[in-house]
Amino acid sequence: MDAILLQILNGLDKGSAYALIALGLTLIFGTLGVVNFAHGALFMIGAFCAVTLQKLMNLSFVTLDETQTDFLGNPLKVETPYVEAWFGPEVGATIIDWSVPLAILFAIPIMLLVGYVMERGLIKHFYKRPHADQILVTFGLAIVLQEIVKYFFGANPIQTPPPDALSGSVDLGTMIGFDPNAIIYPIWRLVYFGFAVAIIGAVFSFLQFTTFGMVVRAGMADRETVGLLGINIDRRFTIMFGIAAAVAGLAGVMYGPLNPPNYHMGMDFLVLSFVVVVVGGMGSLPGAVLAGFLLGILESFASTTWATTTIPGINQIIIYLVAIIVLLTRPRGLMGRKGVMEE
Amino acid sequence: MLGLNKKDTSLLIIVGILTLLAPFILNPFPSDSAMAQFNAGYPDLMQRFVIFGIFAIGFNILFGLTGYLSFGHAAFLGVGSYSAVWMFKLLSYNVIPAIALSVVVAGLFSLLIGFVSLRRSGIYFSILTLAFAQMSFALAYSVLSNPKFNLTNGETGLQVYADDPQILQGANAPDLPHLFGLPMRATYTLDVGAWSFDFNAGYYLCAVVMMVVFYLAIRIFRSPFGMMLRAVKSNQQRMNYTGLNSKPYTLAAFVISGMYAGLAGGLMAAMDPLAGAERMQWTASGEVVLMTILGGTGTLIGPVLGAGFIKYFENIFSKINDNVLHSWFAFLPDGLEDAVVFLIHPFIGKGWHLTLGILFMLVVIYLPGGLVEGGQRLMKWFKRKKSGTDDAPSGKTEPAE
Amino acid sequence: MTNKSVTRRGVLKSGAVAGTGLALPTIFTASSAAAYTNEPTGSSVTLGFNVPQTGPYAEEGNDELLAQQLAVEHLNGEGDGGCLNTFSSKALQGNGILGKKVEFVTGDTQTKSDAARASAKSMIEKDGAVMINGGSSSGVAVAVQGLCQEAGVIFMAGLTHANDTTGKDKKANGFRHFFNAYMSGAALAPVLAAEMGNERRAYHLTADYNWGWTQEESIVASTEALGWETVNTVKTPLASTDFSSYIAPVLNSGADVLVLNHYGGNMVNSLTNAIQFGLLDKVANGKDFKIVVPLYSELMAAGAGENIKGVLGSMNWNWQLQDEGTKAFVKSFGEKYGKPPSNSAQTCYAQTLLYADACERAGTFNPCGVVEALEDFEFDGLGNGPTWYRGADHQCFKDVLVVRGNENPTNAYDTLEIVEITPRAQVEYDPEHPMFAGGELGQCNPGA
Amino acid sequence: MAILRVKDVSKRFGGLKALTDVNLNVEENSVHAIIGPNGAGKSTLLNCLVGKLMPDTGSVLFDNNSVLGLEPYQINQMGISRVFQTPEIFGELTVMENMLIPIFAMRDGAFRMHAYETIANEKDIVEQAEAMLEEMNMADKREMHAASLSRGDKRRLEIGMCLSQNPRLLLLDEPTAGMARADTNNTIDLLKQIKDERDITIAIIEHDMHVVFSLAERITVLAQGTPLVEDTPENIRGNPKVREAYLGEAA
Repeated sequence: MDAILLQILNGLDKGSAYALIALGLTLIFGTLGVVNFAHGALFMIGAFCAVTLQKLMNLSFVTLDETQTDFLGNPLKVETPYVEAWFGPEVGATIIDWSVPLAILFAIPIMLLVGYVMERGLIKHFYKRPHADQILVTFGLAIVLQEIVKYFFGANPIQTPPPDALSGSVDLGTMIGFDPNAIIYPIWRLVYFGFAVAIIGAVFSFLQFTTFGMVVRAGMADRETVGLLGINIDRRFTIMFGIAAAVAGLAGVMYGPLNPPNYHMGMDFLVLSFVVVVVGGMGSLPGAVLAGFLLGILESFASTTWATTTIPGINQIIIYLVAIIVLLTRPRGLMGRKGVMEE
Repeated sequence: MLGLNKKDTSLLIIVGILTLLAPFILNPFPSDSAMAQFNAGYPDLMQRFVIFGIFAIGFNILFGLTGYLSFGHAAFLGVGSYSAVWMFKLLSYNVIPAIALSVVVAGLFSLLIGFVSLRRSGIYFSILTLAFAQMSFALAYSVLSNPKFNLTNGETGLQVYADDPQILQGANAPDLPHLFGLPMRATYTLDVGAWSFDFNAGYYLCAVVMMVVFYLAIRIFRSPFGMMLRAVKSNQQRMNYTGLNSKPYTLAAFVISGMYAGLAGGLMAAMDPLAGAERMQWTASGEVVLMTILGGTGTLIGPVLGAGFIKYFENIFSKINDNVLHSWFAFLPDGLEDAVVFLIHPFIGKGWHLTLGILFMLVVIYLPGGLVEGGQRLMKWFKRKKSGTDDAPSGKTEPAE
Repeated sequence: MTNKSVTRRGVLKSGAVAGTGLALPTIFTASSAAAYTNEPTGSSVTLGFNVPQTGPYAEEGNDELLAQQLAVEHLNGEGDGGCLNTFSSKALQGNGILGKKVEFVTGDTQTKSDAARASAKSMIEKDGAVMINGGSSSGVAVAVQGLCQEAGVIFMAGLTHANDTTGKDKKANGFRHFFNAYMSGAALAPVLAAEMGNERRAYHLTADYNWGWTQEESIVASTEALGWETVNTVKTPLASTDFSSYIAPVLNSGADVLVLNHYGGNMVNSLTNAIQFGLLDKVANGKDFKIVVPLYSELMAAGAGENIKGVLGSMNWNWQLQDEGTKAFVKSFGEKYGKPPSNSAQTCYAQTLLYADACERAGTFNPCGVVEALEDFEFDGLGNGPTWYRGADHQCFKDVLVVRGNENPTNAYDTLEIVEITPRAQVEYDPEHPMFAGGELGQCNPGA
Repeated sequence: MAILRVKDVSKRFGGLKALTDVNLNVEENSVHAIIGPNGAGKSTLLNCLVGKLMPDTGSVLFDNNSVLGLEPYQINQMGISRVFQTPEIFGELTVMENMLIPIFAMRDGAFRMHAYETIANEKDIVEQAEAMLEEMNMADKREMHAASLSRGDKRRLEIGMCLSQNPRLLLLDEPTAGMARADTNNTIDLLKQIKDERDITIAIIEHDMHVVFSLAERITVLAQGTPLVEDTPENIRGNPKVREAYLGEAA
């Protein structure tokens, strides 16, 4: 029982990342009809917003400590972050400690800008082009973005730890009557899940309850008719692209403390997020979210010892196996609409 | 000639001559000059050009004609390689049975995957093929290489060991892949002054095979069958209401392109008897998609050009390091030399991915029809210069065939 | 028309000079027969450095490349000479190898067997390399080693830790300086016993591919010999980026030690996840919970950051060693690049010098001569104390380090502290040991 | 004698009754129109005839053989060709190729692996296609991409493609929908010509009364998924029930 609960938690957690990335991907598919292979790169850029902010916070000035030596026998260089010098060691350290949550504020404008520039500068010229061309150009862009990040930050993963207050784990089991140590779960993973739910909720209510959202939803259903009504749908779609980029970016910012960001993390998620979107059904936002959590949970259960001893290698292939089964039994994924991306 | 029209015949002949003379064409620089870095005429790379050309030609029969975008074609290439190496292990190092089996096995495998995947179309089809290929890769990398049942030898790659049966291996036969005694690695080097040119047996085997399958591809493109495949891409609804069943047509195209991929995999193993699981990964499938789009989807020669382009960057640009740069720009004053090297540095050596990414974007933005369109524009430009007339460039791009 | 098995580009360089006068007659005749692949006939000799330059291991590859470039400088008599001054063999003069200036070419393995073989082939076929050095994974090492054996050049392996490289996949033309999984187990076991006692219950997470399996096998064998019990061994897909679903059940399994048979990005993430779940703060079976990472590297330690504090593991070498060879190498590397070298960099550096030295002692670049010179070669002064290149399987035997994540690092480089230097005798094994059985070294292949 | 017999066909979509007990006979060599207001079930009925939809009950017999459960391509091979509301042609292919494909399908059936043959060598088929293009007055456009044809030409091409297979029954789904008056009249003339020159049965679903009364010999009026009345055009014109169903729309 406790093992099942644990894997459900894990699944929700993995699913959070899948759902957030897939949500943005579906927004772009649904509104713009563009296959965006650079979406994983947006997730990665988000994570590196946190890395950048952390580096900025840690910008230091150097003093030489003559009493100590470094590995070559020279006087040891002692680095003190400016933040600590300005605000005093304690406040400064707290600010540095909270750099990941602070990075959310930092990332939102940056991601909106990145999305805006990407859409206006590149993607908009590809609306009428075949999907194959879109794949090639966005894949090229993904490579370029990732190589730029690699040039500045290197290939090694970079730790972006959560604030001390939110690191470590809590014993959820004891709260609901299990033995101690039965269900231990990291706090930040719970935060991540809550954050994902909040973002997903925000996006859905935005689309549901604002005029802007209504127009966009109408545009997703039928682009031409909305165009006839004289509404400037193109401009709204640009904003939508920015929002999709911001969702991916925020997913990345918050993901850093779970697993340290590296320059190719976007590619690691790219294929998976396409599978999620398609399993959910093209053009369906609820489908993308549902499929994200579903695949996350199934992946977690497939990695239990029980599953891998029953079917060797199931943990390696579960996502793909589920994708095949879903697509063969439900032609348009879980909640897909007819005629979207079937050509 | 050979049942082709004039245009196709001349294309075939030109490709034939270029392939035959590749050792010269690809080594334009004297081997001790600084530019020798850009020479691509060494056996391994020439073989790769041709093998990936075959892979892309086959992929184009599916994608270019029917429009079905498979994201899992590398699986067939991988299966072909594994079959070939198993033939080396069990029978002998002769490449003929190995290549034959790799085509057959890849054909069967693609029949199976195609039969299931073609129940869906569009992106749903793409994801189904991707899923099958990723499953094959994951299983080949781990589960299928466990000590009790070692089909793939996992991460290391399947290779021939001294204790393998090789029941047909003659006592005097070469201990490496060969064609009735002629080792695939046999190379004859011709020195002409400062130039040197390699003529490699394996390359010429691949080249002959490519010419044959390129000819077959032209025949397919021009056949009623090829027309039906283009009809699938154009309008399946009309096709079905015209009394045609589009399923077997697409499945046939899928299997043919799977067999091309298997052939490429078999040849790859014949040139270098090791089959690694990464050959089946989605990045490898993505690579052939990129090759085809980059060269020109639906054109005959485009995929080959795209394959050459990507392999050239992978193998030549990745080897340029700062030392090489310094030797090129040694004629500049010291400070300037360093500045130039510093500017170029991010794009070469370990930065070759960056250059490739930028080129992908440039090509797709400025040449919507791929490299083939670039070639056509160049031809037009030359023609215009020659004739002096200034006919307006046509907005539409005709597929070069 | 004559056939030979590999091109001999080395011939060309002199052939080009001689050829100008008699260009016509040489058309369509084979170049003069050479004794072995890529025999250098000009005034220089080319070495091939094949390291990952793209992909997750790019940093490690870069470090290896820096060390190899440093070795070339030292061989050519530039810089401060580094370990040439401490090396027990005095054959190298700092005038290149056998009087020929050392040049090098580089390639990108991409940490894929196929790509690694392609770039090694290009260095052999196009650039005339007589030796290939480097790499950061066992799959690549075995693949390239096989290629070098067939092509008739020497392969000096970089970072490769699987038993198979000098076990069932060993080749006469290939040499491994790096230690292996068995040695990790043998070195770690006594330290584990001393620190954690003989009654521990271990839970293994293992990367699901060849290297992971051999390491798991080695560590299970050596810990069970201590009296430990193995609770479970779980295989994790190589492509995993998140290990929470594998870590979560550990606490409830009755285990009190977690062994992470992971490398690189896998290890950074699985260790980060394990710390998140608070494993190190827990008490299980009345003992403090512990984590062991049998194979450490500096770059992994940097990637894992704070999380490695107190975590035990093993290494081939560390810059904090105090022998003369280490000090000389760290000094020249540090002065040139401003950071201490990693253990894979040290291996690549040592391998380059060892190859050069073997050529000098053999008086030839002929792979068979080099193999003979390297087999059962005893030396000192390159780090890790007295070292033996065993002839039977081409594996180096030297001291192995047991290290621990430093609780109080003073800078970015001393994140690991040396706990124990396990003497060579303790990690030696019989060449016919079951974990290494199968496969044959075969005959050295000079290619021609 | 009736070539197409529809007996007691019903079709529901969830709670919606699209067709209820439809009975309909189309006589051989006649022109039979099916009319009705929007939502009367015309398209559903058509889709049941060509294999796109499966009725819940009832039977559809073509030349005394059931077509139910067959795929569209199988029904086509029995001799039924369909013209769509918006012309369905092979846009990326040339006009000539568009014409070749149905003729190949006639000869070779649903699938043939003619991958090593050359189109130019199939002289019979090429001649047939050329003749059909002549008949459709499109010979001068043979090398054009079909997508670049005018709306009227696309319709002609589609009808020509259907006729090239010598179908026994030609189904037309609002063939003039969205057309300008001139194009509509051209299409009516073309269909009249076909009717006069060939042994062919034409069933036409139409909204435009002008077209219906210019062509049809018999008319079935469909309302709320069930046939209201079937009669000659003259009688339909005066039928008060029909007027009621159309609410004056028809006049």
